[in-house]
Amino acid sequence: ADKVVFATNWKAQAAHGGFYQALADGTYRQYGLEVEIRQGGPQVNNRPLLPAGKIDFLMTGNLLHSFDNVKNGVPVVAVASMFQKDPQALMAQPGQGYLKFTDLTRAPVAFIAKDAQFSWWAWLKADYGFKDEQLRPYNYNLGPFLADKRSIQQAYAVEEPISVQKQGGFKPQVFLLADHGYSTYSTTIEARVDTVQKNPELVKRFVEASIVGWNNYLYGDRSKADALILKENPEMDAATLQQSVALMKELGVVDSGDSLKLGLGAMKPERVKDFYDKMVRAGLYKAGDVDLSRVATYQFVNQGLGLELKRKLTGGK
Amino acid sequence: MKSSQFIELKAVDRRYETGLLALEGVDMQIGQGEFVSLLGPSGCGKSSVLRLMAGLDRASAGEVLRKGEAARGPAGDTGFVFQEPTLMPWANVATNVELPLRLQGAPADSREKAARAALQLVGLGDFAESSPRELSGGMKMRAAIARALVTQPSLLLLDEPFAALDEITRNGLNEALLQLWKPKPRGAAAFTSVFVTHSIGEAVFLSQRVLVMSARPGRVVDEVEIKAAYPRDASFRQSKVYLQACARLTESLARASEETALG
Amino acid sequence: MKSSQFIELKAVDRRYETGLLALEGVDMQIGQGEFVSLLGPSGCGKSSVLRLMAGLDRASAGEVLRKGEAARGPAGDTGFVFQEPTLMPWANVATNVELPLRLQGAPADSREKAARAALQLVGLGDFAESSPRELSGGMKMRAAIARALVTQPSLLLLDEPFAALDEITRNGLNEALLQLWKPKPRGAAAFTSVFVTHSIGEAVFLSQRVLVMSARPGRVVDEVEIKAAYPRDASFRQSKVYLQACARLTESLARASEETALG
Amino acid sequence: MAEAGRQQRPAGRWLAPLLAVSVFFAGWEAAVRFWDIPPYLLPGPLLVLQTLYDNFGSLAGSWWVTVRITLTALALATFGGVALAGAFALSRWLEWSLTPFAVVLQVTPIIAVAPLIMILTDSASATVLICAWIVAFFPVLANTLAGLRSADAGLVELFRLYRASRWQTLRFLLLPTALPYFLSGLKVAGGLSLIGAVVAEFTAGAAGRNTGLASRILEAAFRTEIPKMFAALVLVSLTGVAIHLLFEALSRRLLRGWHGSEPR
Amino acid sequence: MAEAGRQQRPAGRWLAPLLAVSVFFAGWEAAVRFWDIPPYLLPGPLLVLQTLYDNFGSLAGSWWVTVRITLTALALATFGGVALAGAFALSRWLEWSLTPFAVVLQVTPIIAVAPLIMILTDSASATVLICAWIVAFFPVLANTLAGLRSADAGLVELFRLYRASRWQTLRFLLLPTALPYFLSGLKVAGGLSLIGAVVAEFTAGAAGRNTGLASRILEAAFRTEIPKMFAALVLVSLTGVAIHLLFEALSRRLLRGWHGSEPR
Ligand SMILES: Nc1ncnc2c1ncn2[C@@H]1O[C@H](COP(=O)(O)OP(=O)(O)OP(=O)(O)O)[C@@H](O)[C@H]1O
Ligand SMILES: Nc1ncnc2c1ncn2[C@@H]1O[C@H](COP(=O)(O)OP(=O)(O)OP(=O)(O)O)[C@@H](O)[C@H]1O
Ligand SMILES: [Mg+2]
Ligand SMILES: [Mg+2]
Repeated sequence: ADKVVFATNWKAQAAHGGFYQALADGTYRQYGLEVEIRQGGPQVNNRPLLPAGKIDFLMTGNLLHSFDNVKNGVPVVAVASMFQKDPQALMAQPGQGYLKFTDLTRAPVAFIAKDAQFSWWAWLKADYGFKDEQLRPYNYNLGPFLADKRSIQQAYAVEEPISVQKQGGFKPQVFLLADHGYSTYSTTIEARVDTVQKNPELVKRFVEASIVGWNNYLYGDRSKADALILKENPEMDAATLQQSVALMKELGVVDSGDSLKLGLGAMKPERVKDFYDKMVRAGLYKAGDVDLSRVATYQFVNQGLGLELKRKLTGGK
Repeated sequence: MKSSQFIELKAVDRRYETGLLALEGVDMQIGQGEFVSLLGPSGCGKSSVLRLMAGLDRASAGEVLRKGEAARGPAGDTGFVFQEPTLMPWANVATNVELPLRLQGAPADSREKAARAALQLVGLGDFAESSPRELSGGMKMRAAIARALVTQPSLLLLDEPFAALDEITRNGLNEALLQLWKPKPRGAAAFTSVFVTHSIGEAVFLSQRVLVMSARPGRVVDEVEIKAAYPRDASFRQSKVYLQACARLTESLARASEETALG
Repeated sequence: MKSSQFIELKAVDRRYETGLLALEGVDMQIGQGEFVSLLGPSGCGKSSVLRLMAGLDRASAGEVLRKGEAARGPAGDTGFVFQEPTLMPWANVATNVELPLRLQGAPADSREKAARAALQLVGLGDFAESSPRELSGGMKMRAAIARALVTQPSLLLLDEPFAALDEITRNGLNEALLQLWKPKPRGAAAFTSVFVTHSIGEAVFLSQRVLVMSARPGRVVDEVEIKAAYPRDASFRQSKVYLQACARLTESLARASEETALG
Repeated sequence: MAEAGRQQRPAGRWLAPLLAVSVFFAGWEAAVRFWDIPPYLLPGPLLVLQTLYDNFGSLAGSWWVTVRITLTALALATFGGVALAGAFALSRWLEWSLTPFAVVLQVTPIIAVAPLIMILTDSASATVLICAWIVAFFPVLANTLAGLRSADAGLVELFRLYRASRWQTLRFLLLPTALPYFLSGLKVAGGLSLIGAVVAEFTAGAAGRNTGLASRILEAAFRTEIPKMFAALVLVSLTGVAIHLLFEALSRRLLRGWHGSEPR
Repeated sequence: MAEAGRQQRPAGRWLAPLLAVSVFFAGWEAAVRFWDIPPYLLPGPLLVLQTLYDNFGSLAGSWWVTVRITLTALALATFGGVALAGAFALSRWLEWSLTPFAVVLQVTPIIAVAPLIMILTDSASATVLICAWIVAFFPVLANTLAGLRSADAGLVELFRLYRASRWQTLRFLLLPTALPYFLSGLKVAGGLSLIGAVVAEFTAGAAGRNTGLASRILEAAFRTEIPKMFAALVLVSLTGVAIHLLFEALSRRLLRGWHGSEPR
């Protein structure tokens, strides 16, 4: 079996479920891969490890990183997108008069993490009129948000709202950025260009096994994957995993739009271009900064893989 | 009677934390205005006695009385020339000498004047601005003497102040010290003085009374009164009183030293 | 002729960084095995001379020769009793005394034996395990003397080693020192010795030659040869040679001191 | 002060901090109850202790990981700092040449260089250790160096007189002289290596099983289990206090009897 | 060592570090070229300098923000550390009571307490400042305290003899004694307050206009503009070296002539 190291961008959680599924139920092994999953974390930066050759595949939050890679000549390319919608969201406490997404621009305080300040916050400012004055740093601690009823906060739609409900005892309003034009792909798999060119068959096996894993995780028996996640991340608990998966399904994070026809992992160049244009408008890039043809390769996805399996698991629904 | 004694040690023991018994049953009485010298072999406890008198140390047994009352810590009007110069290395000589006045809250100009006078007295007038490390051994000691004199204390404790000085300087300072102690030949003494020295001649020349201490543990083993009027000058060193006292002290010191055998 | 001189100072000046001229045109010749004493007023540059001889300091002008060759740093076989005891506070007395042997790489047991003997000699046999801060002033100085003797150096520089000691102890150590210097009455000297002291009597009792230095800037202003055989004992202090030398030295010291006026 | 130190007051030595800490905790608990502060903002000390007790099993494992990194980093920092200071004391040229690098190491934000170290060492635990070491070693170096330079001028002359080799001078004179400085640097480094171990784990986080307290703090914070976060913080604090007490005791033992700072 | 220090060698004092740093940079550049290391992994120093030059305008603004926080935090840490050490020296009870809190402050990961401070102060810049202060103050405290306790026993007796008040003893005896210790602590604190300013901005700094170097480093790292990240790091390092040189000079000036560590 080929030894492969795959790094995520966060501690093990339901949003990585498909990968752990493929590891736990032996799918990767069936594809001749011996996979090690390396967790990330709030201050852990696994990104340089990919071009350095220390890892083979990297899970990436959104396309901005891929744009930056191309812009800075880092020979890395996106090969699949496991999420059709980025779960990035803003959340607010209920009953504060935030009815529409645009109402959030009136919030006095917005808790936003550093990386977001460098990325989609600029887009929110450009397209919706949010202001820097609202900014407060978010260090993945909900206390300040819970303490300030009028504040809003960034949220990973399948994580923080669950915690808020547990801690604050209320269900927060969640506004998914993807529903308001933030059209990036998410939870993409990146590989080195070099690997794609010299060993496309390895990439193909990893992508396909991951797609199988995600189908099984969403629609099949998750128990082994959940057990592995709980083991890797002792702070996680079964109830949260349960709720996260429900949210992923409800919001269509993984499986919606293109993936319904093309299978999980689907990516379309048009959507990549659309997102890039928005980011240019937000001032993050200049037109022509990035050669979009090198951002992603579509050869490993969009082939309907996994649709059959999904049908089998869901009983043809 | 009681009140005429300035300092009294009554059956004083001093046992150090190491277990060493430095003083055992020491009795001493120093009258107001008296000039008393202490002689004794090296390590017999002379410095220990001075520290008790200054209130810097406590007796393990017995009593130390100052003006009839139990001494509890330093009294504040004591000048003390320690056996080592003990100067502040970061300050120049003048600042070092001024220190006691500064601690007593004296204004800057009077401090300065007093310090200059004291330095002049010990022959360091030109070195007021020098740092202590630029002084020779004897000059450091003289700076310490100037510091002890600068406050015009009512009790002056001197622990071998002149040991590092040549005989000429030493004699000069002896006379200067007596001059300060008894400015007018028949007048009252300006302060009480307890003087530790290793020079028998110096002890006799300066004091009204000389006490001899025995080797460890220290006890007072002899007491010689020097019956001669002040001012005493160089000719006193030829007098019979002087020579007799010296002879007697040499002898009792020899007896007191017997225990400290030398290889 | 040249080779018979152990140490020579030729027209040596020493000007300190402060601009003070401590020594000016000093000429000295110390023969192999000689015992020479240095007298002079406080601050005249005696310690400075010893430091030059030890190779610890450099002349600003003139030459310092050791065995006919220009001295470049310490020679390694010199014992030096500094004016201050200079003991390592973190080590006990025995370790302090052993230090020179340790630095010369002597094995532990011979170090220990030599240190014990040296401590016995200065009367500190019982204090080998004590920490320096538990010693009296005189005892510290004696520990420093033991340390200087422990290597059996070929040159011994002594900067007022006995100033802090009572006369009995001092006389005892004087005799012990002479005994070490000339073990056999008619034999060769075991080492060359330069001795700084403020006691004229001590200088005369110990030395073959006494040099007198003038006040700042230091120069050699008198030289007295003491023509008396060794061993000298207490009776020598009554001899005519002794008394005459003392008288002459007292006089030249007084002249040398004139410049250091005392208030 | 020496005056106060002349008599030992072991009662106050323990009573005072206990009292102060008790008062602090009581005030904290009272404040939490009085203003009804929700536990996700600031849990009361009782709740924190309860949480600590409940989670002790899982926290103890992480604690041990952090302690191991801390002690290893501290040992390396101590050794490296002293060795470098010694080398500097032996050769001024070496000191002049290497000081800039030492300073740069001290002021480099490890969050920025952690990935680089990661790439070079290829091991998360080595990265954490190196990061913690970087944080802790400078105080030892700076203090030991200052101490090595404080030797008594008279003793330096004594060593020169006997032509002590540089090594002997270092061994028998400079190092004992530097001891009080070194010990003070050690107290600083003790705390820093702990904080270094925590911060390094934040940034270079050894994933998976061997997670230290840093991961627990982050996780708890992330999941807004603030009492648990405080429980982990309490463990970190207690560890820091323990290290400090250890070095206080060491300092008292080593300096007693000869250095002004520790009267017998 | 005093021996080496007797003659000033100002040439070597500057030549040695320049040479060492040049050799280091040359080696770095050579390595980058020889192994053909891509700039997104490790840019060569020439590229970093070029980037620094190209972005100087924007980086200089951030640099100034960081420097301001650093200097303010350092001033507060110095003042706080010395004041607390002085208070401890005046009262052993105070020392015993408050030491645990000082230690806890030192070992508390600021990432964990930043949100709490944020809530209490309600101001990002105040939070950053407090965090940087927390990081920097302990070395000043620990070192000054060790220094205050090092007074010469003879001088302590002298002050007792004249019944100096505690305040006088502190002012005229203990503080001068502590100076060399304090200065060594200052060197450590100088670096730490810089790193504290950076780390505090990482965790507590808001983006927007007034961002310091930390944000630039993070942003560059996030956007894989590694040469720019290194350019910002170089600025941090240079600042650290400048602070260190400043304190070296201060130390030389204040101690020259009386303390063993700085021969005249
Ligand atoms: N702090 C101390 N701890 C333990 N023992 C001490 C201490 N100070 C002095 N001693 C011991 O007490 C004895 C008397 O010491 P002291 O200094 O009083 O002698 P001294 O008469 O002044 O001697 P010297 O003439 O040599 O100065 C000595 O044996 C000394 O070792
Ligand atoms: N390091 C120094 N820097 C500046 N001046 C110094 C230094 N050392 C000594 N001096 C000066 O040089 C002169 C001679 O000093 P030295 O110590 O040689 O005198 P000394 O003859 O030994 O005196 P004493 O008998 O008092 O010990 C003095 O005036 C002293 O102030
Ligand atoms: Mg004494
Ligand atoms: Mg001298």
